[in-house]
Amino acid sequence: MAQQIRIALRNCGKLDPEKIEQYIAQSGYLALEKALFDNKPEDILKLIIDSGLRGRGGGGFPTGIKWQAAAKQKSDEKFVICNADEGDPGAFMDRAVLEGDPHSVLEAMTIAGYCIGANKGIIYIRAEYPLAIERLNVAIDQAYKMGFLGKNIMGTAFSFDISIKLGAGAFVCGEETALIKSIEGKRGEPIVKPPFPAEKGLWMKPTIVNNVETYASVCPIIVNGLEWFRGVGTEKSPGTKVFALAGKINNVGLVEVPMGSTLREVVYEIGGGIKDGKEFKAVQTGGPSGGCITKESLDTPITYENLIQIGSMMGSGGMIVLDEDDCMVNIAKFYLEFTLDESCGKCTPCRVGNTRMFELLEDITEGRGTQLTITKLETLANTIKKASLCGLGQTAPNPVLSTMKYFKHEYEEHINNKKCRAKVCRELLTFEIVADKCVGCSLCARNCPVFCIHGEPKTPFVIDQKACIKCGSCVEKCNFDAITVS
Amino acid sequence: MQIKNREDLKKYRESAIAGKTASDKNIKLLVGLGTCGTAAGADMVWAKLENKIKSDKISGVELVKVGCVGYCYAEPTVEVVYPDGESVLLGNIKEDNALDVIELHVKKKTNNASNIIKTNIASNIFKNGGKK
Amino acid sequence: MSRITINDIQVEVFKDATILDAAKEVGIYIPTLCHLDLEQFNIENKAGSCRICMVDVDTNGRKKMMPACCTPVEEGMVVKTNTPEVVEVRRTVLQLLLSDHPFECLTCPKSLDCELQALAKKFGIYEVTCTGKMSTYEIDHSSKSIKRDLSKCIMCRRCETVCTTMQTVGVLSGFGRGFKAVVAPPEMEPLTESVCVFCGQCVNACPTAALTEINYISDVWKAINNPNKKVIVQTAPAVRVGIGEEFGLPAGTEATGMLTAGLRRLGFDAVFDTNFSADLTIMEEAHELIERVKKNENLPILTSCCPGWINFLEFQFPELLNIPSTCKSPQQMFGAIAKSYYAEKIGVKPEDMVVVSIMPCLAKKYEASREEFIKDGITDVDYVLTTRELAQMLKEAGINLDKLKDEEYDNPLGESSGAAVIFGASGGVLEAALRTAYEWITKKTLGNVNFKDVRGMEGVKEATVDIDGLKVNVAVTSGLGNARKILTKIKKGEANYHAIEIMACPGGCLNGGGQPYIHGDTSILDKRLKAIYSIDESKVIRKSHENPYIKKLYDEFLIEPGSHKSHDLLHTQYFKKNK
Amino acid sequence: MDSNKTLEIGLPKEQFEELDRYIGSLKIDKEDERRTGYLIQVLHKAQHIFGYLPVGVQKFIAENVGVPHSDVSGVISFYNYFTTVPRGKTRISVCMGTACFVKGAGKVLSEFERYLKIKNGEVSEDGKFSIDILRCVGACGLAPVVIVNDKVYGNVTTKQVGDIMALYINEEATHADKK
Repeated sequence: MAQQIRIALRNCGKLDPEKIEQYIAQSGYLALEKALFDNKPEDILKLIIDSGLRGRGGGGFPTGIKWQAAAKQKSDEKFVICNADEGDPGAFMDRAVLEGDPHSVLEAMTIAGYCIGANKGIIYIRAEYPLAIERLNVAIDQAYKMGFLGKNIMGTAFSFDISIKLGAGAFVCGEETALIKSIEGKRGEPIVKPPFPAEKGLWMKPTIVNNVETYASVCPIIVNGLEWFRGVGTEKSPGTKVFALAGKINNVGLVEVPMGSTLREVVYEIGGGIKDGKEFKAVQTGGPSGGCITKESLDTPITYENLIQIGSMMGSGGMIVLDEDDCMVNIAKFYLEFTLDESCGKCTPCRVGNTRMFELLEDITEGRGTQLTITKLETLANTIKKASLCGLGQTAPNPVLSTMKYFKHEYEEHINNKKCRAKVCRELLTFEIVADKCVGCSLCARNCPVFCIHGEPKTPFVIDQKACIKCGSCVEKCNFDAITVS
Repeated sequence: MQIKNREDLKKYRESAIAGKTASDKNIKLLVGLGTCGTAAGADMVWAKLENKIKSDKISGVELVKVGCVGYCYAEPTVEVVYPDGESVLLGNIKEDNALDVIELHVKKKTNNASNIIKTNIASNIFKNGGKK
Repeated sequence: MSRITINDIQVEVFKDATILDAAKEVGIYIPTLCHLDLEQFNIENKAGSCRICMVDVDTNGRKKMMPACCTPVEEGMVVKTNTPEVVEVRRTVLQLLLSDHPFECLTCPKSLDCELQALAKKFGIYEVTCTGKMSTYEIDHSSKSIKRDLSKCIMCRRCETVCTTMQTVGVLSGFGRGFKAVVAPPEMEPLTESVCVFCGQCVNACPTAALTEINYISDVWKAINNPNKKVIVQTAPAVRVGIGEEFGLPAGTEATGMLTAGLRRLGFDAVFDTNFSADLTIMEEAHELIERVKKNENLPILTSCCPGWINFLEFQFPELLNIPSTCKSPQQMFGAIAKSYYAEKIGVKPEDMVVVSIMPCLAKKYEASREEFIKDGITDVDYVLTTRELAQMLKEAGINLDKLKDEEYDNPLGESSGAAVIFGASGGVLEAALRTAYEWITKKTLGNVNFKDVRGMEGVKEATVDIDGLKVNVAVTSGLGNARKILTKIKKGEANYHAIEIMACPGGCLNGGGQPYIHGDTSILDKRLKAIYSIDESKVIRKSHENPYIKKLYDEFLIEPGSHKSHDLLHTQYFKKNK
Repeated sequence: MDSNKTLEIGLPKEQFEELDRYIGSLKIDKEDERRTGYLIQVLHKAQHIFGYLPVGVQKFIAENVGVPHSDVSGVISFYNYFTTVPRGKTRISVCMGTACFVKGAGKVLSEFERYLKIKNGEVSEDGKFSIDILRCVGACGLAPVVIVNDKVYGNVTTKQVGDIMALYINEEATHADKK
């Protein structure tokens, strides 16, 4: 039976997040102690590089390398930013860490500051997370009072401050350059890299941006050593990853498993399988930037590289489990609509290209699709991936490409047969009354908003297909299961 | 207290661990009071447990507010940790069955109650339990 | 220096150069659209947002498509600008832009001057394969100066950069997001509700017709063809060095004579020169300067010829309203004199006279409509056309400006000195004022009339002029961003100047919002600048107070600078405008 | 403080004073290029005080933080959290995160829309109710999730929409009675 190993979530649900003494009793601030008293910044930096810790927020960039780039810069001021703008719909691991173990993030940020020579830390957090903000504030207060933050931390020469900045509802601010713009009080529009934030970041000063889960994984590495950390996970993706299991799965929730676990272990052994005995269809990972993983890939070990190879990505770790009732074209459309809503509108491919792609998907789900629609989708997707300015745009076509790759037959059914097998795409459905089952109660007719159901009482009713707007009210109202949808 | 040097930290840590050891002698009820838990009614559960412990003057029991444990489907959750280190995680504890926690898991140590969640978390992160 | 390879050609460029710079170095064309480099003014819009300049880049084995306009070179970089992949991406990007752009080329004011249209032509796009919903917005023609048609906006953000970074006016900003994102004044309100000063630099920067001037051509045609009206025209100094470009003449062609001839062909009853009233302005302003310096009060005196800058002052620095010269601008002085002195002379009622201005400027359109310049229902100036609109009119009338023989301005409002023509360049007004002030104060003839320290394109120029032992500190600034810096200094009492010339447009009127489009090629401005100073050099009379018709005007009508009548006709006041 | 401005837009003076005090407490140096860093938190505060961010409030903020009005307006229009029109007294927010979406949040939204006869993003004519959508509140275990004011409702079905609404309609009615 697969087991969870909890590194980032090690204290979540185990201690009172508002009591610093409980954190300290559980090896809290031991890593900071070790760093400040026993190590030079470069030692810690080397340890983080050698540990192979990679960014848990999406791309999987090696954390130590990022820190090193900032450490190398000569500057009177540097910044350590924690990205807590968990915008990926269906992911909530960062919230769990901040609500359950805020000190682990503060401690790691302070260590990061020590490593790169920064004295200022900023946590950029979604305004939608009031409880996390409250607990962070409590934790920051405690850390200042006890001397884990502020001037001359624990009597050493190192000083570090942390403050909180609230986001205001923009998914694109998860992109580091957009996040920096947002902290600067501007519109969160990404800027072209290079220069990278490690050279010119917040207020044009060297800056590192890591997400909550990454920071939450730092202290155990320092306490337990890199051998221990590398003992978990795979060679190229050491450690664990937290996944947020959601959708049509029995045990919805957060799980933290070693990298390299298979999807099957996560979904079936830990997640308890599909809800209501339905058939597994796919898992969507990486949110609007990712793609779907099918039955065939259930035994692929989950690593950054493997997921990219099968057309998805790790992302922040949202895993949405889909079953036979989900239409993959519709899912692709859902994600693209999300991207449309959240696109900053700065660059052409994302602003206009995604709109056009969405319209093409609408054509398919509403019965206007042709083979040309598919060709156009492919051309657009290609350009958007290559030419968009930031990660949001570059990955926006992924849900479409990935579903087109693995569920081509569903697209073709929509286009050629004008059918949606999951019965989701309304315009493609036909509502019919089964004469044998209909008792002629007229309830459906009375509830039909367009009055397209006709019949004599106590005889079977009939739906006028031409007038039907496929709203489904009749199905919901019928007490005799007499209306079929196909 | 303000920690001014390593010695201070050492002392503080020792006292924190001592405090923990002392409280570990109690039966601890860890109530998941994250956003999900609260939305599912964990605050009511907390209140109910607190009242019961007070009114019945149950000693050796300690309520602890914790963050999200991750078993969202079974929110609200209460984890019962016994002095011997053993624990059970209880799911779907609502206002109406909150007192079962006291009856079935504090006063007694029932291992087959319907709301026990089978957890699968390796107990100690310091062990090498990972895959290669 | 970094060495890189572009399309197999080795090139060595400075470390901070972009791929685009490097490509230019070796004559490789990479299309751009959002990129705008106003090198002279240190302003660059390199948002990298349009994605038309994408190129294949291989940096030590890492391959990626990058925008050439804003990707710095890196040693050993291998760049390909024309692979089938690159071309495909660019074509698709262009298709996408076109799919959200109205197909009005035939009737669009920017037709043949539109950078998007030019690219479509260059890429041979004869069919839009990509279609879908389009952005439609109400056209904002609330102001007298600038028309905003957001359905033609391609989100290059050039206007935002010039408005916010260069001019620090801060009217235009990104608004909304995603497909609905636009560049607009706060809350998408009309320009007249904003702090827009109508400098028109945004119009110059716009690659399409999202920002254009409010066009008065048909009104002017109507006036010219009205037999009951005496229609006269004045031409601003900078127009004569710009208009030739519209007719294929090389930049920097001095076209005064052709311009005069062309205007006469259009049917104006008299063709006059704003340079005349520029000389008049100097008479009044030099007088004011001397008065203030003598009394040592209300200093520094600020020039007031530029309505864009005056608007800026009224919005942004209301506490400094008392220091600009009270002189009306040459345009308004011209109108005031034309409808009094001249009208009287030729026996036409002011209400039967129509004054048309040809200006390099959009703020002039607004200025002409200011309440202070309307007395008893009579406006100093009735219609203001830009250099571009005039070119349009001439073309419409089939007049090939470049083929016309030079003609002279009419009198009495057509004669001018060299001091007047330099009003068209940043520093000119101050230089002209100094020429006159010097002689008035010292009662001596100025030997060298050239004050070269105040010439040129730099944003802030300073000089100290010794006028018979009186050390006069002057400064010249152009571009409102630079003006803001100087004004802030004045506000804080940190400035020690006697006189400052301020022009809203960087470089002065020759780069005005109504001049022919330069599409980012600032070398054109240098050529216009050269032409202006060469006109000055070629003039026999180079000081305003030596203009015989000006002398006559004072003798016959105004009496003397600063007289009661002067004040009545030639001076004005300023008002605080609410932000 | 410019009291004309408050009168002009008909918002309570006390609210402006509160905002003024808050901005004052930040000790913003208007010549510091980093002053913009305060903008978003000031907007959060202002929206908390006024409930929305009308032009008068925007201009007040622009003046007091020392940034152009266009920046304030541009920022507000960029972030979903900010609104320039008043929302309903009772705000119904339907989570449209993926987990909620696949569990039928769309249908729940339609039901609210049908029930209140307003669309997503709109406010009812009497100003009492408004509907909007949220992108994941991180309570995916309870999907689909609906938040009414600050109360979170989990596992909401279309059938429960009426029940939830009844709670608030009654509440509105009792409030009205008391007045």
